[in-house]
Amino acid sequence: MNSANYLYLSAMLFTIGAVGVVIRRNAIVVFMCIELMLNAANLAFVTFARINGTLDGQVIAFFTMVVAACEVVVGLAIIVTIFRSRRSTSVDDASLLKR
Amino acid sequence: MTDTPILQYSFLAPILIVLGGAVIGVLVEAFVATKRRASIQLSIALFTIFVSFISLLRIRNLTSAKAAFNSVMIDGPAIFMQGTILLIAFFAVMIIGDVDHFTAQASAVPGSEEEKSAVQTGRQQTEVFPLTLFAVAGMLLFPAASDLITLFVALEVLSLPLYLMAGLSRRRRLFSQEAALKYFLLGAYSSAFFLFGAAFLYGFSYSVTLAGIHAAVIGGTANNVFLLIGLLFVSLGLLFKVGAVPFHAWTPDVYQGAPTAVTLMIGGAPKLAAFAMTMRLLVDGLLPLAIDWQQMLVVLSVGSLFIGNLAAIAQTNLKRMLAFSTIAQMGFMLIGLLSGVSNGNTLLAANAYSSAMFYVITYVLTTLASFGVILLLARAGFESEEITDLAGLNQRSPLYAGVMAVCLFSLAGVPPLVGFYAKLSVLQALLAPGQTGGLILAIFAVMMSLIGAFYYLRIVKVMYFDQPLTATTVSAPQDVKVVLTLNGALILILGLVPGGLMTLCAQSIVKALGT
Amino acid sequence: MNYLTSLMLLPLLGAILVSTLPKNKSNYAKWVALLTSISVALLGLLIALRFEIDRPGFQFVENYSWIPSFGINYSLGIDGIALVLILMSVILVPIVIVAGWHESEGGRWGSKSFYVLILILETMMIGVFAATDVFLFYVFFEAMLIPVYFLIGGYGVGERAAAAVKFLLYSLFGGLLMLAAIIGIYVISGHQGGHTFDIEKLSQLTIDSTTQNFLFLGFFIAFAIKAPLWPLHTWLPDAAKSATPGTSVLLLGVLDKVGTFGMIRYCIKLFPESSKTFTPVIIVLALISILYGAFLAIGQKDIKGLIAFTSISHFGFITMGIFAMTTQGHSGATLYMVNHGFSTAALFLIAGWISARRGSSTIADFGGLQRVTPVLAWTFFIAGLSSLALPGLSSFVSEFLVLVGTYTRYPVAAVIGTLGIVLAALYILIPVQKALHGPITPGNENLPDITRRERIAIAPVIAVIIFLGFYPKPLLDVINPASVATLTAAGFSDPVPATGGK
Amino acid sequence: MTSNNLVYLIALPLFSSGFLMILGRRADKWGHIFATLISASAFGIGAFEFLQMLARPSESRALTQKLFSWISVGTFQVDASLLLDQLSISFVLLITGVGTLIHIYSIAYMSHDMDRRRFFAFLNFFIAAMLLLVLGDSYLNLYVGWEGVGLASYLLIGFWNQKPEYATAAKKAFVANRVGDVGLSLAIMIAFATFGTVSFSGVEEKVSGASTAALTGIGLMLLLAATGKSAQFPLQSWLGDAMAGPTPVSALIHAATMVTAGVYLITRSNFIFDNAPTAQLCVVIIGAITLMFGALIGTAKDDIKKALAASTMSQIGYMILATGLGPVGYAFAIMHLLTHGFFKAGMFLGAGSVMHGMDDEVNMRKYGGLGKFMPITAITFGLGYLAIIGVPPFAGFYSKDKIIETAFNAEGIKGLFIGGAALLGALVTAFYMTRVIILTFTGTKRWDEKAHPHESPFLMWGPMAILAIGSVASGFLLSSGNRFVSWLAPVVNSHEADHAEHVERFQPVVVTSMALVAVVIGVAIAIVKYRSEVPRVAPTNVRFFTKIARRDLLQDDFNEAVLMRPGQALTKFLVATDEKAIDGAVRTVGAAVIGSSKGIRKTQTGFVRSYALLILLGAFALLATIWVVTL
Repeated sequence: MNSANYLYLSAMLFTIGAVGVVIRRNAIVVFMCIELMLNAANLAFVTFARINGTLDGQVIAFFTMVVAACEVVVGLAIIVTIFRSRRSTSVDDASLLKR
Repeated sequence: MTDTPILQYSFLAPILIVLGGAVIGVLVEAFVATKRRASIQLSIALFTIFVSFISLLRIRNLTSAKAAFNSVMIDGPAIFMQGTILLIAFFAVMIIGDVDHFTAQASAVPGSEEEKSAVQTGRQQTEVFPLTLFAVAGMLLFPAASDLITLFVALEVLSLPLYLMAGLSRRRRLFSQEAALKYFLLGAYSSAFFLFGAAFLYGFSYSVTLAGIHAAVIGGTANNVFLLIGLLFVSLGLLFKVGAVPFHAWTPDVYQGAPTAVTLMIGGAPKLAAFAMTMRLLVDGLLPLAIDWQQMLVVLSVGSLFIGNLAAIAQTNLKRMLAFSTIAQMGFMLIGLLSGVSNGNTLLAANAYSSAMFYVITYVLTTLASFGVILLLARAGFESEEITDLAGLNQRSPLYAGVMAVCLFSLAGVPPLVGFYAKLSVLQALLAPGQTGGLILAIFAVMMSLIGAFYYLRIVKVMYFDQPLTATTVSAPQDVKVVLTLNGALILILGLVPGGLMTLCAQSIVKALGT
Repeated sequence: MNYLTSLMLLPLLGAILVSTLPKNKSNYAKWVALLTSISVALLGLLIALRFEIDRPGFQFVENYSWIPSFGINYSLGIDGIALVLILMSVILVPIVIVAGWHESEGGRWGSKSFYVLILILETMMIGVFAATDVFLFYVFFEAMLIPVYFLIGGYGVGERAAAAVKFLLYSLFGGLLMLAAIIGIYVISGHQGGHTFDIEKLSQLTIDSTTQNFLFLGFFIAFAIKAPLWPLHTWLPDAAKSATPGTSVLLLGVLDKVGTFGMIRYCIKLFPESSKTFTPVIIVLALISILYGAFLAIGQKDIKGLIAFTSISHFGFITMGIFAMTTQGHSGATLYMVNHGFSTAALFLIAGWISARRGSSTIADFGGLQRVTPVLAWTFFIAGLSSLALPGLSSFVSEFLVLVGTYTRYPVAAVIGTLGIVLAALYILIPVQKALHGPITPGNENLPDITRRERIAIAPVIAVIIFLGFYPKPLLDVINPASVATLTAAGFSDPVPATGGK
Repeated sequence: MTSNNLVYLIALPLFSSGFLMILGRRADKWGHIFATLISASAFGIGAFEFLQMLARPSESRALTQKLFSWISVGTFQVDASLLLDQLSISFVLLITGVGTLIHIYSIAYMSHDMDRRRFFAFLNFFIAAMLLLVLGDSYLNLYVGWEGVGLASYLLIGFWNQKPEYATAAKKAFVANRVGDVGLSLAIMIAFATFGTVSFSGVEEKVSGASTAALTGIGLMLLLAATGKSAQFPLQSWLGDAMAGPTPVSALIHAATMVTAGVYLITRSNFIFDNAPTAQLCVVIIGAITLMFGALIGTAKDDIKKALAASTMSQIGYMILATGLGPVGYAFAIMHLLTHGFFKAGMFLGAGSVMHGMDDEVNMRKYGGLGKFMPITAITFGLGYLAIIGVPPFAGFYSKDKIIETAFNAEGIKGLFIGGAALLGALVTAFYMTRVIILTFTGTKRWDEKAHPHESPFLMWGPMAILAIGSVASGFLLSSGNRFVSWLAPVVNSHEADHAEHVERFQPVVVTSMALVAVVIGVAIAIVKYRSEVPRVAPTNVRFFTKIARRDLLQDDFNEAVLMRPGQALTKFLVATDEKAIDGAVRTVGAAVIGSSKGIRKTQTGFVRSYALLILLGAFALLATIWVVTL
């Protein structure tokens, strides 16, 4: 299978994620979309590593996963706090700061 | 295969020490009684930073050393930036040292009994110090990173603690949490872009190191689309931290919502780190693409100057106003960066990069002092953030009004304050190649800084010419007072004799450019 | 001995001393400030005595490297033009302090800050005239805005804060344009044998005409705002109305002179070609300033606003004299700067005293003062006569030199400019009639006449006005060589009389 | 020749003036005496110099004194130096002589004024300035005195400036004078541009090398200056109002000396005018217009001082006319100036004496039959009257007759016109002066019961008597044997002109007869007209001409409509412009910036998703930008 297709998939995933962040209101879903983007990047790394036959890209994928996990910890902490205060996870509700 | 990894710990020592200090801080948070935590944490943080600085001094003469398998590059700019970051961090920690600014228990629901009792019983959590140290470690790594993966990790280590800290405000917790959410979501979003861009840079060059990418770009036969996407998305991740338009939208909201102490952290050292890394990436990694990214930076700086200055004028919230002002100032800094592209004339390039570096350092110094003053005003029991809160500050506290005025005049670019030399050096770097485009951009920048002067001076007017709303004097612990005075004096002294700092900047850049 | 540096340091030391004085003893601050400024004035006179008239170039030169990475030097030096302006400044400061002995008490802050600001301002005023490094000049040029800003906003009356901000923004606007131009010429110097900000070296550069025009405009607009030239003048009346009389004296008397001084020292010296190119436009603007300022002065209801607009008219004359590019025009303009400094000082101080007594600066609130406060009225009248350039008083010589100098090159402009002479009579005599003559306006019957302190302050000014009217030679002798040098360096020579005069 | 004494002429009164001003009330008791002594000693110096001058041969009579280098810039070199020649000494004697008399007169006249000291300080200042005017050796020095006397005039007209209309009159005089001064300063500028010097001798030396255009320019500008100072058409309007000043001032400044400065200026500049025929023609025309203008106004004035002022205007018109007639005219002009100085000052003092006795009443309709009560005043005034209307052998006859004669003998048709005008002027003069005499001193009394007319004290009538003697004798003394003409000849270069052929259109005797006939007719008309009872209130049902003559031939209405109102409108407009347009433009820029700021703020919606969208769009936009650049 042509490895370029993985790249296309990666680009699609990234786009879905990027657009998802913009159109979805639920903070958790928004966050998931970001994770999707990270994973799209991971896929791209792995694909390139595969094409080139080096391991660098694959190593990076592991790093990314770790970092993403950290991000989840921080992210969920923030989202949960917000939820506890507001009883809502809609990112649109959190719009006191503006202008 | 069985080579023992040679990490060269001495080169990494400054970073590792800070990380170690952070871990100790976490342990203290876990095991030491609440009453004594605050002072212990503060001491640990300050001590750590101090020791880290000492260890940095020991390696200050390195010109181009690599550590940890080439993933960390210890060279002139890196050491210089690390040193500056540590100094700034030291100041910042001293200024924010009072834990009253932070929520007693971040996990408690705002306004709940739980929170009240936490405040009453003094069960104050002090996680802000270890978080700060983690962020500082990230910042230290940032300018030294020399491959994409280190870069990404540094970016996250720098960012994640700040996301959390943004939500730690004791007062106005809803705002604070919202700021944290926005900061986090947008930060993560931009990180994702960064990572995706990094993937494409890797795809283009099949190398993760900046040097490898550089070589591949010079080779120039590979896929340009990958390169462009990579360049753009990676820059996006960094420029998000810088706060350049159109990646600026988080800045005002986060600056306003976060506790002022954290705003001080966010607005200070991370800008240095982000600048350093942007420069490293663009110059070390992607110099051959200069024409492209120069174009990009022109657009960004024009946008930043325009949006930042104009939006700042109508603000009534001081922190928001300073946020927009930051955007504008970063626009100026980008001008310095983009001026470095001058057909391989190393002298001009060094001049430009050092001007940008000088700009960002002086800017951070000024921000530190101005947020420090705002922070002090918050002590009277409420969060100070409206411009009117500064009314008649001169009558309440001439010293802090003076420090603030010095900062504002400096930001406005009035000589003989350091901000003026920053603008001067950036503008001369811009005009040095003698191109018409540079001239137009310079005039635009100059006009925009006039608008800037308008809102900075409005605050001076409020401080000096308006009647105070409260008669309470501003009191501050002695150390904070000393630090702020020192900081204000530094802005003035650097204004009278800016030569030394300029030379330092220039030397570190020249070393890096290897000429 | 570093005379100029000492001259600058002295007020600065005074300022530091004042700031360390105890807060509640405002009298100490006054006396320290006064003694400081008097010693500065004496040192200034000493410098004047040691000035060698016939020596070309700058004297009392000092040169130290300041910011080596930019080739910026701390270099000072004075020629005749700078000397007379510095002298005027250092003489005016003690007068302002004596005259405004109680001025500092009506401010937002204590007296101490007032005198600290005044003394800092004095340092900068000296620096701005003494700098021979363009960059150093610029630093002083901009930095002096800050004390003035606080002096207006902190100790003024009425819409003082707004006026202070307006003043500062206008000045910064010009200053930033000038900064761009300074950087421009610096960059050019880099292409032609080394980065420098030294005025002499910069004047040797060869710059193509388009660039030169841009750079010239950068400088000129800044100076035209300072000077102020129509239509960039609207900050001045507001500032003058709001500032204390003493501040106004320093503002109009000294600070604004930096604009016209800059035109001579920087615009013409650095960009002779462009000066030539823009001369017609500038002469027209100057003429408009002369007439416009005069008409507006006639139309003013506020005495301070009136003086401000007369100054706009006078600055029109000065600018015209400068850009006539003749020896008479230049020397006349320089002398005019000094004379205007003194006559405006007298007008402002006396107007300030009268306003303070009456509690209003509206002209209509006065009337018949010659009966009530004869000495104040007469001194005001004499100052007014100087302002309308009555022969025998100082301004006449300079105004006439400007007109003669202009006529020999631009007759039409000079003819139109003379209309200003008639309007001057109106703008002085109308307020004189309204305020000093006629029946005593109710409420003014018991105003006290001049006090001893006020006499001490105003006497030297009046003396200078009269003395320079009869014997301007000492100043002209100092100014002339500098004027000739400027013009020669810029490649101008005086028109020859039609009948081939000697 | 040089002298060291000239400066004292100016310095003495100048310092005295400053001294009296600075001492203030402390000098109230003796200030007037001091000032009078100073003035007298100045006259003494003048007389001494005059005698010395008489002793020297005519070509070396001029004296100079260089005081110091005044202005020295490049080629513009002006020394503060003085020149005393035959022309200046005539003026010096007139100024200090008449001046001293008027000082003496004022001691009594102003005795009830609390500010008498100040008045004398001003008088001394005037003397100093006027002497500087006539002694200055360059146009610029003259200019100093020129404006100095203007200032003195301003101060003295407005001496009682607590009355608003007096203050206004003073201001008006100064401003009108300033318009003239513009002429003088422009003349100096042209002179410098043309000759490279502004001293009289320097200009005279180089005058032959100059273009006619330049000379005409200088001449016209000097004429403008003269019209301002000497109240000539079209700048004449201030003189009538200037009568607001105390009467001695009117006598000294606005009759005898200052207003004649224009005649001096033109005479002094004879070398310019002789080479600029066009300018000379203008001088003649202005003189002719003014002499008629003033005379006509004089016929309608009921205010005794204003009638005399109109007469002054008219008489100076004669002098100006004479100066425009070339070398022959200058001497006659100056001669008339001197005789006029005597008789007009005398009459003004007489008028002052009348007012003094009539509680400051100036309306002649409220006089009548005063001759009985004030015999000395009536006699001295009468002698002056005879002099002014030109009855032989009184002074005015000699001087005016010469002017009329010279006017008739001017070349071409011009001569007939100006000669006719001068003749007609003489007729009208005779008419209005007779009217003044009849209304004031003869006929029945028309004054209020309150008034107690009485003769003035000796200090007042003494000077009047001396001036009356001058009015009687000066004309004969000056003109006998062509004495004054030859005295002035070295100054006005009339030697060669004397030999130049010029057409004698009328024999002197013919002209004299015509003039005398005109005078008789004028006197007769006046007697016929005012023989009967004179109404106390001026009738209003008079002819149109009388109406406008009472309004000074509409001069003020004209100025108001053409200059003042448009000027005020312009001022108002400019003030509004400054506020609305210029400052408004600045404020608009500010408002626009703030407005756009508000717009930009709206983009900061507060929704995190829109921020993310911004990042996304920004990324694509940048991508597009780079793409375009790369391709």
